[in-house]
This record gives sequence, C-alpha cells and structure tokens, in this order.
Amino acid sequence: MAEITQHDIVIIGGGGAGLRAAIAVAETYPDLDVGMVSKVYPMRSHTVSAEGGAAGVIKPGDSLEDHIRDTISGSDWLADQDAVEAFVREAPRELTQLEHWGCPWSREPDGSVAVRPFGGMGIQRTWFAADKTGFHMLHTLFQTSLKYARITRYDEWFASRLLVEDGRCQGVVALELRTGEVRGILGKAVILCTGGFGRIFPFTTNAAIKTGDGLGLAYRAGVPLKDMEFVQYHPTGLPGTGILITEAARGEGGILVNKHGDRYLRHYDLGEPLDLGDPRHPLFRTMELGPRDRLSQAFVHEQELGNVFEAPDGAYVHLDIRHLGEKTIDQKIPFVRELAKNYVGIDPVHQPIPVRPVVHYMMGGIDTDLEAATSLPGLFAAGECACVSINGANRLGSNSLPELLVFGARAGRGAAEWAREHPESSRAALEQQADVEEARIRDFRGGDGGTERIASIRADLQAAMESGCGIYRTEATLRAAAESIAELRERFRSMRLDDHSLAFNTELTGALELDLMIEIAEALVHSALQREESRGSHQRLDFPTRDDERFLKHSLAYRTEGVPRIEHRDVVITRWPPAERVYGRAHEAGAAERGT
Amino acid sequence: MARPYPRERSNAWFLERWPYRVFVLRELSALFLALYMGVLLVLAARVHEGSSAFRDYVDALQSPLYLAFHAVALLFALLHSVTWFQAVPKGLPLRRGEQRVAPALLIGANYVAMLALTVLVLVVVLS
Amino acid sequence: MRRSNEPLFWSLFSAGGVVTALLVPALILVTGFLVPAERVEFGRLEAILSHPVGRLALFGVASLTFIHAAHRLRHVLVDMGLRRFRGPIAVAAYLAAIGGAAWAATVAFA
Amino acid sequence: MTQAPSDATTIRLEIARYRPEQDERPVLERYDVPYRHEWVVLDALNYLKDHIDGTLSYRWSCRMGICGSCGMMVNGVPKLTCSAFLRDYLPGPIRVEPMANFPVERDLVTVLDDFMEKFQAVKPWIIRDGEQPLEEGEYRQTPAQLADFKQFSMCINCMLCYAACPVYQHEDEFLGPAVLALAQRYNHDSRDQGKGERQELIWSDEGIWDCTFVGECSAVCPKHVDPAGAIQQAKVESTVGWYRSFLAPFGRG
Ligand SMILES: Cc1cc2nc3c(=O)[nH]c(=O)nc-3n(C[C@H](O)[C@H](O)[C@H](O)COP(=O)(O)OP(=O)(O)OC[C@H]3O[C@@H](n4cnc5c(N)ncnc54)[C@H](O)[C@@H]3O)c2cc1C
Ligand code: SF4
Ligand code: F3S
Ligand code: FES
Repeated sequence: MAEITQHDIVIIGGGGAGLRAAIAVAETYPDLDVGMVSKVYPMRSHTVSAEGGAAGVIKPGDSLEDHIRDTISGSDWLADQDAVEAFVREAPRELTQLEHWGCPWSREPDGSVAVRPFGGMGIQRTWFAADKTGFHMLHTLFQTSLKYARITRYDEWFASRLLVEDGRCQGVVALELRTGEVRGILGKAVILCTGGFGRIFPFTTNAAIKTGDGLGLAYRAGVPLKDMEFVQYHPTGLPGTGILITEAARGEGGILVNKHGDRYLRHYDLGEPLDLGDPRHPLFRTMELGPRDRLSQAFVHEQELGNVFEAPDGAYVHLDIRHLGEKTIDQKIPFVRELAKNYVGIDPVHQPIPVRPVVHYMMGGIDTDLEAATSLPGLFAAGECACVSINGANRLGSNSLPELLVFGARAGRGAAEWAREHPESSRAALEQQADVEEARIRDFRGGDGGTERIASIRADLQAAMESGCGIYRTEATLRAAAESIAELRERFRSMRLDDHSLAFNTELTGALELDLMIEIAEALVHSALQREESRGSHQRLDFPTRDDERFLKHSLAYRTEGVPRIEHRDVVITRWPPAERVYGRAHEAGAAERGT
Repeated sequence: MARPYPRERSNAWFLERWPYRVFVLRELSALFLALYMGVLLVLAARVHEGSSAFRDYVDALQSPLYLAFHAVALLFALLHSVTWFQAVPKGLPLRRGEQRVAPALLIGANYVAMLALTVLVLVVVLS
Repeated sequence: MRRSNEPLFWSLFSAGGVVTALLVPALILVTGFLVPAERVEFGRLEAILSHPVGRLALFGVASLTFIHAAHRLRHVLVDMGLRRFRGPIAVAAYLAAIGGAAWAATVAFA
Repeated sequence: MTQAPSDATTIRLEIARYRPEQDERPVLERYDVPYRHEWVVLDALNYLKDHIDGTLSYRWSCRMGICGSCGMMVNGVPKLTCSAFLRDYLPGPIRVEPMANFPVERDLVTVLDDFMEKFQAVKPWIIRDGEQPLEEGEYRQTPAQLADFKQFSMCINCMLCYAACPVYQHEDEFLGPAVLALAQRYNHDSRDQGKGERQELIWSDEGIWDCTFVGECSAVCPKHVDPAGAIQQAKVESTVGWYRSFLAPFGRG
C-alpha cells in the first residue's frame, strides 16, 4: 500500500518555474503549505545552465511596445498577443524582484543593472549575470525558498503519474529514489514545472533530466499538448557534446564564418555585415543577431553548398570572438572561454570556436491559459513544459528565463486561489489510484522476460526524431519517424531492466522517462505532420511558405488509444496583425521610422 | 530500501595524498620553530652569563648534531615562511575598485619584507 | 551556540606566524651557522641583548613563537586523530606556551 | 601524466559498487570501456551503463560543469566527472569512487542530508530591516560592491570541497567550506543586512574555527570559489569583532 501525504499545493519541478511558483504561494498565502517534488535537488535543475540572460524592459529608450513587437515577430505571429503583453509587462518587475532577492546581476558603473544585446531583440534589454544568468537565478530562487518553512521539499522524488478524481487533479504519485518507496502526494492543486524535453533528440544542449516528464503526465491525464512541432535549434552548439555557446557571444560581437572565411549569413536575407571596427557592430536584428531559426537554417544551406568544415562529430562553422579581446571575453563571457577550452580544446581568445546547430528549446508544451491553468481543473503548468503561448513558432533568446518567473508566479497565485476554494475530495479513490501506480512501477522494476534494453530504445527514438523532425522536414521524413515511434512503443513493451533493486535505481527512472518520451515524441511528429506550412522553426520542404489562411492556428495534440488527435485553435491577435518577418533590411527601415 | 554505508574516516589521512602530507609538514614546522626558540634562549642566557659560558656553547653549536638540527630547522622555517606568505592574500583580499590586487603582489611584498629584515639582522649582528 | 574564544588565540597565533615567517630564517642563519662559524663577536651579541630594544625583541619574538607553535600543534594533533583529547591538549599546549614565555622573560630581562 | 598511446582503444575503470540490498560494504568492480580522446569520465560511465551494466547508479545532469551533481573521487581526488578527461588518466586504470566523507547511498551516489541542513542553517538569503518597494527599482550596487562577493556566489554545491576536507571527515559538526563561503557571499553583499543573524553560528567553533586551513577545499574547487579564502577572511572579521566587543562592551557585538 502506497503511503499518502497531503499538502495544499503540490509543485512538480524545482527549476526556475517551480521555485518561483513555490515562493509566490508562500508569499501570497502564508497559511498554505506546499510540497515540492523534484527528481533532482532543485539547484541541479536545468535552469542552472542558462547562460545568456533574461529580457526585461527597464532602460530609457526601450519600451514595452518594442519588446512585444520583437517577441511577436520572432514567434512568426504564432504567439498569443494577450499572453505576450502580460509577459512583457510583468517581466521587469519579476527581474527586479529577483534582484531584491540577491541575484548578482551584472552592473553599470552607477550601480544600476546592465543589459546586453540579444538575437532578435531590437535593443539592448537582456539582463545578465556574466554568462551564468540561469545559474545565478536558480541559486537565488532556491536559496530564497529556504526561508519559507511551509515549503516541504521532496528532493530526488520522481513524479510518475497525476492523480485525477472527480474531474480534478488532486495530487501526484512519486517514487523516492533513495528508498524506492512509492507515495501518493496529495494537493488541492498541482503545478507542473518539469522543464523541456530536448533529450528526445540525440544532439541537444539540454541536460540529461530534460525528458519532458511533465508533458507526458499531463498528456496521459487528457490535457492537450500545444504547438509541439516547434523545436528550436540553437545555431552555436559545440560539436560532439552539444554544449551550448551562448548567444551572448554574438551579442557581444562574435561573428559566424564558413570554411572560406565568409560571413555567410549575408546570403540569407539577414542584412549586410558591418565592419568589425564599426561602432555600430553588432547591429540589432541583423546578421549574427538574427533569430535562431533563421541562423540554423542558413547553416543547413551552407552545408549543402559544401561551405562548412566536415568532421567526425558533424559539420561545423566557426564562431569567431577573437576580436573582442581577452579582457572583454573574461569579463563578459568567461564561461564561453572555459567551455571551449575544456570541451573542444580551443582558447577562443586565439582561435575561432567550432559550432553547429543543436536542439535547444521546445516552444510547445502543456496547453495553458494566461493564468497558467490547464484544461484539467486543479492542474496548472509553467515554465518550459508549458505553452501559454508567448514563443509561438520561435522563441527569442532570453525570453524564457523571464517567462519562468512571470508564469511561475502566476501559476503559484492561481493554484493558491484554487486550493483555497476547493476542499479535498474522496481520499479513498486517490489512495487506490496510488496503489495501482505503485504496482505498475513494481512491474517495471521486476521486468522479467523482456529483452530490450532501454538505452537502445532511447537511442533509436532519438535517431528517429533527428532524421524525421530536424531543421527541415517533409511528409516522408515525418511519416517515417511516426512509424519508427510506433515500433519503438512495441519494443518498449518488452523492455527489461538489469537493475531490480529499490535503492537509487536510475535504470528504473530511465525507463519511466522513456515511457513518457515516446508519448511526447509521437505528439510532436503528428503535430508536425498536420502543419502543412513553414513557419518559424517548423520548416517543411514540401510546404515552403507560411500559410496564415490555414495555419495561423495553434495545434493541440490529444492522446488517444491510437495516433494522437490534432485539433486547432486560433491564435489571439490583438494589435499586431501578421506581417512578413524580416531581419536586417527591416531593422534599418524600422530604425529610420522610429528616428533612432 | 535505504541502508547507507556510513562515511569512512581514516586515521592516516595525512599520509594519503601529497597535499595532506605538505599540510602536516607545514603544521609541524611550528615544532621546529619552538625548539629553535629554545636554543636561541639558551644562547641568549649564555651571552648574559659572560664570554666563557658563551664560548662553551659555541663549541656545542659546532657539533654535527646541532648543525644538523639547525639545517632541518631552517628548512622547516622556510616552509613556514613560504606557506605563510602564500596564505596572506587569502585572508586579506585587497581590492582596487573591481579588480582584485593580484595575490602575487601581496606575496611578493612579504618576500621583500623578509629580505629586508634579513639584511637588517645581518647588518646589526655583523657590523 | 557558545561564542568562541578562538579569536584571542588565533590573533596571537597569527602575530607569531608573521613574525616567525619574516625573521626566523635570518635568526637561524645567524645563531645556527654564523655563530658556530665564529663570524659573530661576543661583544656585539652582548650589546644587542642588553639593549632595551634587543631585550624586548627577544621576549616578543620568543613568546609569540611559543604561542604560535602551541596553537598550531594543538590543532594538528587534533586533526591527526587525537580529537578525543582536544580539551586537555589545548590546556597543555597553552600552559606550555605560557611557561615558555615566562622563561623568555627571565632570559631577556636578566 | 603519461603521454597518450595513440592506439589506446579501451581503458579500464575500477568502480566502487555498493548495493545496499546485497553488499555489506563497497567493493571495486572492473570494467573495460572504449577509449575516446574527447571523452570525460562521465561519458565512460554512461557508456558502461548503457551498454554493459545497467545497474550502475550515479548522479549527473548538465554534463557541462554547472549543475554540480557529478562529483566523485577519481583516482582518490574529488572531481566533477563531466570535466575529468580520460586522456589525463592514461593508460589507466581509473578508479572511480563515491565522494569521500559522505555516507554512500548506492554505488557512486552519496547522502547529502548533512550538507543540505547546514546549507540552510546559515540563512543563505537576503535579510533586510526594510524592503524597498519594487516600483522604486533595483538596489544600486556598484561593480566594485558586486566584486566583493561575486566569487563566493559561484559555488555550484558540488561538495568536492567537503570530500577534500580532512576536518570535515573527522568533525561531524563542522559547517564546512562551501557553506561558510555561502555565508560570506551574503555577508558581503551590499544589499544584505543579516550579518548579525548569521554571526553566532558562523563565528562559533563549529563554524570557521574548526577549519585549520588545510586548503584542499580551494585546491579541488572547480569554480574557483576559494572557500579557504572565505573562511580566512571570516576569521579576520571575527577577530576584529571580538576585540571590538571588548573595546566597546556596551556597543552591539
Ligand atoms: C544550455 C541552455 C541555455 C539557455 N540559456 C537561456 C538564456 O540565456 N536565456 C533564456 O531566457 N533561456 C535560456 N534557456 C532556456 C531556459 O533555461 C529553460 O527554458 C528554463 O530554464 C526551463 O526552466 P524550468 O523551470 O521550466 O525547468 P527546469 O529548470 O528544467 O526544471 C525542471 C524541474 O522539473 C523537475 N522534474 C522534471 N521531471 C520530473 C519528474 N518526473 N518528477 C519530479 N520532478 C521532475 C526537475 O527535477 C527540475 O527540478 C537555455 C536553455 C539551455 C538548455
Ligand atoms: S566551494 Fe567549490 S568545491 Fe565547494 S561546493 Fe562550491 S563549487 Fe564545489
Ligand atoms: S580543506 Fe578544510 S580545514 Fe579549512 S581550509 Fe578548507 S575547510
Ligand atoms: S553533470 Fe553537471 S556538473 Fe557534471
């Protein structure tokens, strides 16, 4: 029999979003108690590896309107404009709040926070803490959360199933890694903050824990996954490991060159390169400061033209920051130097860094409204696992960290209000569900008779995703991927574990993750199949143009017993009608317009 | 099932890795400093007693045993000086604005002071 | 939580550490090698050690060295495994240092 | 360090295994894994887990030296295994053990409870008498003021410093290097006013005074936090405070 514990609110995930939500509850309703379940100690969450920064309008000369416009055009008009507005309005306040909690933001000489340029943004508005922004944000949030006695943590507990009764989400079943114990953790409201799922691809900047568990849990509980087809490739990952070289390297003036030394971005409608000595370099929304989708796509074309370096770990181009000089590099982007030295053996002060596009961020996620509520009453979601949506078809760099804060806080407050209004219901039924889940996990662990190793199924899944849903897709590649996934689902049924023990069984959690990864990979592929257009990061060679007529819509994937059912919902357009998405040229025109 | 294996404590940890061995030697330098101070005090007492008492003690100091002791003591004293200077910037992180004053500068200043004092001692004693 | 008295001992220890680090190698050079080599005159030594500054310096250096050494040895013995006897060790070490300092006083101010 | 024989194709790992359900104590098991020039020890462990023995347990996540979860003893020295290259240990074998000075939960996984408790005990959050309303914007902090604590804020809680500290090995109550550095991080933050609240614990015997400046904590720290320096500075501050409290017995301590 699974043991049961009870909280007012259960938060799954101790990353930026989860911690922000927990603090929001503790601050607004100190009488409520929070259980925070995380499969790793909170400060290990993936938010820790975000490097570049967090966007928020604070400087004179910048305006909310501009941030909104950059975000919407960056999203290729697939973002909901009411959501973007709310986000942009609240981001500065949230970032300031984090400052008050002790985040060591980099500063101007006068003591105000400093901002830096970032891809796709029309002005310097990205707050940063050197190039360890996510690290500092996460540690600040975690340390701040420690002062609230009513936050109870379940560190290294793996959430494997949502408890749904009376049409409401009322808790979660989780496995304690240390003991192997399975427990029902009840809450009148549940918030999913489980982060992204880059690990369904083989080559990603994402940490090992980013397997998308929360999406799988929600999907299985009947909540739709939104805009899953939009996968962001970051143009500058290190070959081999996929470790990210932050966009800040380009924000500070780094340039991309192909094997002929050509700044090839000029050929892809991203504007004309400025001389490196030109004080205007790097120019906003131009060349290297274009959006990620366009830069990654340019790489593929260069590769087809044979203009890139070939190597066993994959083709690459050069990111050159030598002209910044040792001092700037050590001051502004020291981590870039450290990573390049360690993982490719190159000191960027003297040599260009090899880089290639790498899966980085998932625009899609659990469908939520502006208050972070999902369609399942009592279930909320925030952070990278959610899709509100502000990122549409392509997220702008440095919008995700503030998103965690804004919607994490909203989710916390929303869940708290919900919890105050809704009493706990039939505990017996919940207990019974927990027992069923406990038995399922026991079976997983026992796993006799099977032959398939989870590592090989996972590798095949990742390979299928890469060949089927890469930077460019066609109906044929997507169908092939869908078929592979269906096969993998079968193979998973006959998986077997080497490890049958209770204590810290990471093979077991690996299997639980893989089970959910297969689900969301399937949702992704089928969402991509139905979107017969090219928009933002979703590029279909068989449908090369944007089609607002048919697809200015979100796709919603619902789980069924067969293939996912895909529905559509109109994008919320308020004041910014769809337009062509232009960089380089547009910036110059736009700047002239605004008289800057 | 949780049955953690308790943490292990070693009674010989200070022999296990070079940094620990150096640490223990560094600490033991104090023993030699103290012993040497004893010898110095005896010498001073002999000086106060007069030249013949002093003469006798100089004879003793010329024995290989004393010479060996002083050689070892000197090595330990130098180990103490080097490690002590190394530690100074740790406790005193001087800063000029954003930039930290290079620890090497502070360490260097200590060596300079030591050199100056050594010269002073020699001048006072020998001149 | 008991307020620690370590600052007292530690500051004396540190003072001793500084003085010994700067001076002791030179002193060993003189008394351990130059004196036996008969390069130092008796009269010179007598003059130095009878001079008030010389007396004070000898007392200062010697007593600080003893305190420094007592403190260090006290801790290293504990670190090396005599944790159980940490109390007696501390008492013994500082008593020895005080004894040493008293001896230094009698010699220096004789 | 031995030069890489360019034809190395495999390398031997000796891994400490402890399965509480079957082992009385940790035992070393030997595995041969492929050698690749660009691999770190963690890559070898992952290979091992995926292809040879799925029962091996260890923690890891970011594989880029920032999440702090992959600390282990590599040939007896605390290391982040995601930043320890196989090529630096040629020709092997490489001994991989759980971090020293912690109880072992399973294989290479240690128990963090003690660390987490002490971590919280030093109140690692901004403490202020009064809050400035958010509408008035950020607290001003000059780059120099930031530099005053920045180094101590770089700690990734990997605990390698604890694995290297012999005092922590023998003294259960000792707060230890990273936690003391963390306290300094807040005490030195120009926005913080909580020094008084932290002092009692930090300045106690279990705080800075148990440290005998072995210094290995700083030597093994992958993020150059220099906890030994933090502790030395706190000792100086505590000493100044101690004398001051005698000079001004009626003032605030
Ligand atoms: C290398 C890199 C650099 C980036 N840089 C930037 C940047 O500069 N600017 C920017 O805006 N964005 C950046 N991003 C994106 C941004 O960092 C992420 O989108 C964001 O941190 C996600 O935060 P989160 O709180 O949603 O999830 P995470 O921080 O990933 O946390 C997820 C949490 O959920 C828990 N969890 C997951 N599954 C389970 C389960 N089954 N049971 C229990 N707990 C579970 C985990 O333990 C973890 O605590 C970057 C991303 C990467 C990969
Ligand atoms: S101080 Fe250094 S070694 Fe210690 S936990 Fe922090 S980062 Fe790791
Ligand atoms: S190793 Fe330990 S003794 Fe002090 S200097 Fe570091 S904490
Ligand atoms: S895996 Fe994150 S620090 Fe090594």
